[in-house]
Amino acid sequence: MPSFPLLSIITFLPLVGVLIIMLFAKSGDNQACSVKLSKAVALITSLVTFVVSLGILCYFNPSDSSFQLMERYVWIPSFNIAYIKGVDGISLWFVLISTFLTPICILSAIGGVKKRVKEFMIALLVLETMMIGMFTALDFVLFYLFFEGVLIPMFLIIGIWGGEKRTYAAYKFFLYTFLGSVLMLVAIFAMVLHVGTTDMTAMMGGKFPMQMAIWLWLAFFMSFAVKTPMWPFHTWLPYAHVEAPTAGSVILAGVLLKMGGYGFIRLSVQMLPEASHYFAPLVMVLSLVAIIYTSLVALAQTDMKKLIAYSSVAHMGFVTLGIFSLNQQGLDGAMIVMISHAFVSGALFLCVGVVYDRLHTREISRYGGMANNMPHYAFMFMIFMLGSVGLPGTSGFVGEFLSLQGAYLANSWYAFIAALGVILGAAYMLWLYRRLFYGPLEKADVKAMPDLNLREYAMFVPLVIFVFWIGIYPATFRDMFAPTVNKIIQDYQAQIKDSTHE
Amino acid sequence: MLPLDVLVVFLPLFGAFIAGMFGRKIGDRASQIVTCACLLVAAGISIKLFNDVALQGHVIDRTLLHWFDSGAFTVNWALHIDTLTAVMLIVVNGVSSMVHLYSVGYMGHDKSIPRFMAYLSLFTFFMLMLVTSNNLLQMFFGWEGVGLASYLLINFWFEKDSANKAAIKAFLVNRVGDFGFVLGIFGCYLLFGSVEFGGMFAKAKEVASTDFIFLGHTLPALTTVCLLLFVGAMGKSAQLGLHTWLPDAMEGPTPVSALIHAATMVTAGVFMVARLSPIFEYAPNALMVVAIVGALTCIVAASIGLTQFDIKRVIAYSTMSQLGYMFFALGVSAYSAAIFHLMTHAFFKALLFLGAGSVIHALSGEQDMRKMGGIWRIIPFTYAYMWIGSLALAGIGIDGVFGMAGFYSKDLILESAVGTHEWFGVLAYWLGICAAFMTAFYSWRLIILTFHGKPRADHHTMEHAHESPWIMLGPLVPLAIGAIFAGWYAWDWFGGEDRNAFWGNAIFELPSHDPIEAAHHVPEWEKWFPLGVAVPGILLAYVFYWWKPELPGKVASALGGLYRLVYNKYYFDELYDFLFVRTSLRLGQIFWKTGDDGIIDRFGPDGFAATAVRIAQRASALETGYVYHYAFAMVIGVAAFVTWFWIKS
Amino acid sequence: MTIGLNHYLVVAAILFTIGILGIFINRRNVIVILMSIELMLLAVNINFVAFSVFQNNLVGQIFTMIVLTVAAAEAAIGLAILVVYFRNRGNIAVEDINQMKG
Amino acid sequence: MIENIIFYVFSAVLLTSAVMVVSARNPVHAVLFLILCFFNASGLFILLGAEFTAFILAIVYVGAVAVLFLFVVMMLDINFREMRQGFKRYLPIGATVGLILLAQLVLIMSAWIRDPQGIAKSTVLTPNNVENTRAIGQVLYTQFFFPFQVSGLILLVAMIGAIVLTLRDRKDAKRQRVTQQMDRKISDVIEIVKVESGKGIQ
Amino acid sequence: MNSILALISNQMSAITILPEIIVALMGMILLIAGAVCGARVTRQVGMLAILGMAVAGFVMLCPQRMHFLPMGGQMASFGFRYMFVDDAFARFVKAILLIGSSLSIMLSWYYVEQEESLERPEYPVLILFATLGMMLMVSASDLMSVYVGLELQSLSLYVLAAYRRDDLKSSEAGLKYFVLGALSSGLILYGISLIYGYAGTTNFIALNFGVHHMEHPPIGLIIGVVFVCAAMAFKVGAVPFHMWTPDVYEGAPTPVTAFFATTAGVAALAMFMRMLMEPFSGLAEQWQQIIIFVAVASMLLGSFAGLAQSNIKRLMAYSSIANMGFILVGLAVRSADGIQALLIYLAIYFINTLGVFGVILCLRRNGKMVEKISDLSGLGKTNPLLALTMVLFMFSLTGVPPLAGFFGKYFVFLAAVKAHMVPIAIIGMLTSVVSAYYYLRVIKVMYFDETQQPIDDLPDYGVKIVIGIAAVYVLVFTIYPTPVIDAAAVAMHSLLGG
Repeated sequence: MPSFPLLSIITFLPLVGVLIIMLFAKSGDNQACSVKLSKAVALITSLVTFVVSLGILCYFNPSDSSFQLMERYVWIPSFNIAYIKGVDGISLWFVLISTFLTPICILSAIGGVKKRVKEFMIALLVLETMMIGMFTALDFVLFYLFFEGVLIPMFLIIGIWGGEKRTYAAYKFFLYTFLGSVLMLVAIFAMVLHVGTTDMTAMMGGKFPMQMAIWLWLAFFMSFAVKTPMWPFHTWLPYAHVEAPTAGSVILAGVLLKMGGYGFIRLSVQMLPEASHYFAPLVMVLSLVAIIYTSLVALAQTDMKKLIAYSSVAHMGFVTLGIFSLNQQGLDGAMIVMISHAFVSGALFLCVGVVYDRLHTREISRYGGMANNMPHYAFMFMIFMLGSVGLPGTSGFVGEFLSLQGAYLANSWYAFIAALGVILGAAYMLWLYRRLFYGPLEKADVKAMPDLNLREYAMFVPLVIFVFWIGIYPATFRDMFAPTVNKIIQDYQAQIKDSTHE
Repeated sequence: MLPLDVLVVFLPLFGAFIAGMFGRKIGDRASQIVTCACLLVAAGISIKLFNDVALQGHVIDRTLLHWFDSGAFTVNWALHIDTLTAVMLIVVNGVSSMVHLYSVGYMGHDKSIPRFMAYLSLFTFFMLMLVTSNNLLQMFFGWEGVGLASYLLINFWFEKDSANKAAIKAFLVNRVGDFGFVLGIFGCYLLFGSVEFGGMFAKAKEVASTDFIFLGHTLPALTTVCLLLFVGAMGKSAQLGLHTWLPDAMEGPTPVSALIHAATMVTAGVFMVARLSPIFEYAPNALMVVAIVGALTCIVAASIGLTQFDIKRVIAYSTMSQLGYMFFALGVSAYSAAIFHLMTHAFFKALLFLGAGSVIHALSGEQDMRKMGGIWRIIPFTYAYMWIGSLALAGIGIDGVFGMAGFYSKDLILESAVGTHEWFGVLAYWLGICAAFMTAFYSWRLIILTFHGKPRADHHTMEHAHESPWIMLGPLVPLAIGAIFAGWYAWDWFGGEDRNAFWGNAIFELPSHDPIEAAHHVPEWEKWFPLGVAVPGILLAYVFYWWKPELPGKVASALGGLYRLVYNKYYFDELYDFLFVRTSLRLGQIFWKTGDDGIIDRFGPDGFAATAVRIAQRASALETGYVYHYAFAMVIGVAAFVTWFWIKS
Repeated sequence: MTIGLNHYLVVAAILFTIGILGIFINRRNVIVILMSIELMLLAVNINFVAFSVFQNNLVGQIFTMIVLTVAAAEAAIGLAILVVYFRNRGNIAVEDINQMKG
Repeated sequence: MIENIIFYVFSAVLLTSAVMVVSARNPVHAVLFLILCFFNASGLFILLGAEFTAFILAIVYVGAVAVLFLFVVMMLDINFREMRQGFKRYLPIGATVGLILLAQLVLIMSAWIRDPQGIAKSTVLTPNNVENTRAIGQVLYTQFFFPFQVSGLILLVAMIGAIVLTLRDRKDAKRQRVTQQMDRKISDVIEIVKVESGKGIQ
Repeated sequence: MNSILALISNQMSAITILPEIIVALMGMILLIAGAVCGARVTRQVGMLAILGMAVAGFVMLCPQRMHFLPMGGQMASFGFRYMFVDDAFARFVKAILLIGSSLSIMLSWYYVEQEESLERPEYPVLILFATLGMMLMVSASDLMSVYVGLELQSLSLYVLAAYRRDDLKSSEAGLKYFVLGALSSGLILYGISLIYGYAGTTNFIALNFGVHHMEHPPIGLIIGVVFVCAAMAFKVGAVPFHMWTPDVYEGAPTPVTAFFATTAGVAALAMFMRMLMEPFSGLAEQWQQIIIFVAVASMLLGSFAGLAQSNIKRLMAYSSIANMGFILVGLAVRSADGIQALLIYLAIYFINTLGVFGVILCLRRNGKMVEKISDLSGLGKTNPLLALTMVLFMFSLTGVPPLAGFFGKYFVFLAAVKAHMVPIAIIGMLTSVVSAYYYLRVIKVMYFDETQQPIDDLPDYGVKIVIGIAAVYVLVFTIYPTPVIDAAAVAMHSLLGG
């Protein structure tokens, strides 16, 4: 245990950057200078945050399945609300993903965002704080605070720096997720009142009577199903992704969607095991529908961001499939899919951003034959595409395999149908790749596009490394969360056994 | 120094990495040298390993790296080399190194040589991972990896639309197979608690008669699992139903066809079933299915081969047909025979493909046999190679004296099949005999159309027709030698008395099954029969294409619908296109426009939003601005409350 | 039958209702509305005084006086606003007072 | 018995004139009916024995408020419009609601019974043998000092309000400003200009 | 004479009401001062008014005064024969009122100076008297004090609404507010008369005692309470008595609207609470039904009707209706938690709203106020800091954490769920999603839409100070909410007689 509040430091470090930018990057007299300064400050802040966040790995004891690096301060004593932070094997990775992806997003934004750069950097850094805060919060109010707080910067990011239909997208994103989470808030009330504290660790382990748990579960489901997103609550995602600027899409796909999965694990499975057991078939069916349905829809897309967005829905289908298999393999798989998806789909959005910055269109048919003039880019894209397709050896495979296996152990139908989605997944990604990169290079403006520059390399290389790392030696990641997952499953099974005995 | 078994697997990867990553820096020539050198060394090591493992009996097991685990599920990156693997190593590395060399010449004028070499080496690496795996998952890694490499190589000339299509098709059809494979792996884990071969095989007998629930039905577990895995094999080995990608894959450069789509990758399915023989043996029904599918593939592919005009496609269908042989051999538990044929086939089919490549090279890329002819004098070496390959393919030889490579293996398969006395074995035998006849026919059809008669190519092409350089012809020599002598040389190991010692524990047959033994005891006429149909086949080809060239057209028109059916490959492509491709696309459109936009959004978020706005306007219209309305509202409110309490009291 | 408290209350209730009706049925001018309000207050005063007397309790009468005072003040303010409005609008027809709505 | 008759007469006139207030076409008539209302209510108060309140009502209301109304009605010069169609359209529903309310109130009021247990403890009982005015005087400045004072403030606010809203110092009105007159200097008013002949004042 | 002396010697009364006396005296002094010095000194008069309120607030909370009160102010201390009460609840609400009024005056300076007809020193004086009325309402312990306090406040507000007398909209607003306000005071008076008649008293303590001892509360008493509730619902602007709100908000001069939105509702609500929780706690079952209906209807109507607005002041009116709905939920649960939550909500809401009106007051183009929502367009670019604060206020009103507004909703709905009123909590949550739409629209207009002509520079510091205070409060509340929450707890206990 470190003697200093590591998690809080990580959480609020980005805000320091925000302060610096606000104080020193005065707009007005010297526009270019302030833009440059804010870019630099944002990048440095996020990098420092990332480096500091690696400290978690140093202090984290992987064999311990409980929460670690706990911090607890008085916040609102009269309502038993405290400032509690801590990480376990599960949240640990989400924190690291957040801190890892933010510098990459800032790198992408440095080239991609042209207007109101200063504000963009501020929004991104605030977003980072919210994300980290959410994953480390162990008090319900604190959790909800950050969970919802994410909406503010994200709404602005989509709305201010987005594309043509940005308003619609931003509204849809905000209102939809807001709707989901207010219902969750009601459930939180009920739980807090039942237990008498907002300490999340006190809620775990099936403390709620079945009748109540079912309603609570449904409320949580509304929130996380929207956030994840699950079919049929997914329609905000394509718009949000398409309209958001590249960095926004990356964060959205990389981290924000994971909030849903994280929520499912932390709140649904850990706190309401019996209800999760009861509703698992529902989630499984919806996940399957999501996998097949959105894969087919992805096939029909003509906008590349939309295609990748739909693919995200399908991949998140594997996450929910894994989680609600409610066994070790499924949950492990879901975790790895989430980690992998953060890198892969983040990277794919970055890839889209690369050409969008050059040609300012996302129409797939406007491109073609780029393998000729942008071989490096094609190579990068290929790797991420393979990751997305789930080729063994890339990150996508391990997670998908495990969650499919988990699903299979739950019911072979689940795995059977979900595996069909894997075929479709390959179909739409390969077809996308073909339309973008293969065929003759005919369009003059496409021909004129330069290959990746150094900044873009700097974004992609770390992601490539992770794609293979997870694919070839996932143990690095899995060993950290395995004890926690194990404990969750054991607790779950104990609960189910208890309740069936009664 | 790394151990040999590690080297043999990772040298190609190293070559691929160097050529792929630094190809532009180090140049074409260096890329060629690096990859070829790596492969040649690997091929050398393969021979050494073959000696150690297969002949000396030192099975190698090496765990490289922990891969992943989850609960009881554990897999490692590992190398497992036994006789089966050693044979495959020889085949893969041998053919691959020759193809590498050949490519130096064949692809000499291409603009992205390093990429090509890198892909070839990468493919080899994946193939080696596949064959050296000690568990299903690593095998799956290699399995999909070779699929990827195949995709990349088919698509090598990515500006060609047809190549793009063929590549995607190959990948997707393989994915369909892999779908079965993955489900099979899950089933294995459920059944055996492990996906490592050692663990699985140990429990195979135990679980032979258990049932489990799959897709809501209670099914015999082992059979189900085996069939699922076999679906994977079908995809990779282009068995009937999942074969449509293979002919299209000929869009790739010819060395690719030789290496991937003839010698190595497509035989992965055969290898897999052989590798899993200890569990297939306990699932006789699964074996039966394997045999039937194999036999059908065999005859169907051969029949299509009769009618095609693209030189590479003919050979491709021939490959498919030969794979059918291998599978029905597996189906009757003649694993040894299947692998034997796999090996000999690798030699002569690679030879045929590379020879065809040489022809294409000579004719400036022409592939249509109707535009060839009359060039045997110009490219005599190629002509000779093609003869050798065809003889081997047709299985020409005299029992007990000498035969081409195919003679030994094919006869062994046919005899094993008929020797089982199972009905499907006999069926396979007869179908195989028919296919053998067709094989002979289309092989010589190919030779005659390509090399003989009047030149049908245009003047310009003929002027430039030339024999291939030595860098292309040279690598064919070992293949030709293999095509001639491999069967004769290896007979003892695969079909003769040494076979049990040779195989060790690499393959497993139930004591009650010994089809190879049975093969030795089939009636004499059944042994001669294959040759007896091959020779008439050859003769018929001469009749049709040498002496009476007008005959094929007449026969075709006489057969009418049947001909068109065969010529159009039994309309598999059209059927699949209709059933799956278009349906998916249409469903995608429907789900998108009708589902997402029309239903979910319309009645979901957008509908709510619109309703909210409508309510808002209504609510806002209540605010009329007239003070008496406001007062009235208040009074109504009061009156309502008063009434409420008045009624309640 | 002697006149009891109930009688006064009923009278007050009727008067009150007339006042209320006067507010929202009236369509002509605002002054009548102000007068209707005075009627309502008068009804209230009758209530207070009646209760006060019948209960021997002075609070009601005091309240009445305060109501009277306040009602006078209210009338003054109301008429002042009315005058201001009239200056801006030119008439005080109730139906014309709808510059703002929605 | 006479009391009864007086009550009914006062009540009847009161209610009738109240109806007239609401329905009179001419606002001047309405004000006059209002005054009649006040008088009758005053009569009812006297009947009840609350003389002081009755007088206050007459003096304050009739003397001040009603006259103020009359004044404003005259001042604003309101044109008498015909009733609009809306009136008839809304009358039924308005009357219905009013009648429902009325019916309930009347039913409730006519059944007034004191709940013996609900008798308040700290009420200001009317002292015996003391006339109404004196009784009020005794408590108004002691017991009810607070509302009395606040009523004063209310009147103050009403005064401020009325002045703020209606008092205008008109810009165009000419007023005598004594200080300005006193401070006036010749130089402010008269300028002596030398005019060359033939050019005029420029 | 005797009796007056007796009263003056009654220190208790004087001490309990000392803050109000200060405000009243300040009002009168400033009235005279203003009349003497003329229109130019409006700002100075305003400053003095703020000073006066600050002194009053200081006096109200200062320990020396408390020292004279029984139990050091821990308990309720009465004055004027139980007509006036000074307790922690009253002090909490009065603190809000004094701050709100002071900030409203600050907001008005520049506006008043720009509009010729407004620059009169009576403006701050009227605000002072209105504040005084509100303070009296809050401290009322007798229906008579309730009435006089209410009228003092209402009359001042009528005048303030019509204060811009050359403007048709303003005078129309005043007229509408007056007519309906008078109707509502008629209703409340009728209700009071019934209560007086059926319970025999107007004093809260006596009423409380009496009502609790009735076996079956007479229907007349209940109807009386109904009338009172209706009138109070009018004062707080709750459905179906809300109709005046949008028109008056739109028509009244903007600083007056700000004053309306922040203090008038607070005072009325506090009085409402005291009435319901103290004298009529025995009728809780009855009034709870009314409050539930009113709260739900307000939440629904306020959230939906706001969607159709294009005038930002009207929008804020509907916002206030919706917020009143949320607040009344706290009352509807009639539990200690509900009251505390309600007070917390109030303490957050009023500053939040003040901030919004501060921003609205900055919207001036070519010297003229603009108040269409579309007039905000491009504010994010032309005036980033102002837009940023508006974003904070809007998200806070939406109830998005980590801004203060979230906590208001959190505690109120927590109390609702605790009282097993889950459906109401869910309705509230859903309506807050609906209302989020119009708050977001403001943000959208400022940031997503293209820039129109930029707004004028605002040379005034008063508005800026208010916006600054509000923004900091909205942000910092989350980090250190304890003072407000604890104060609300104390106030709640004192109200519930704890």
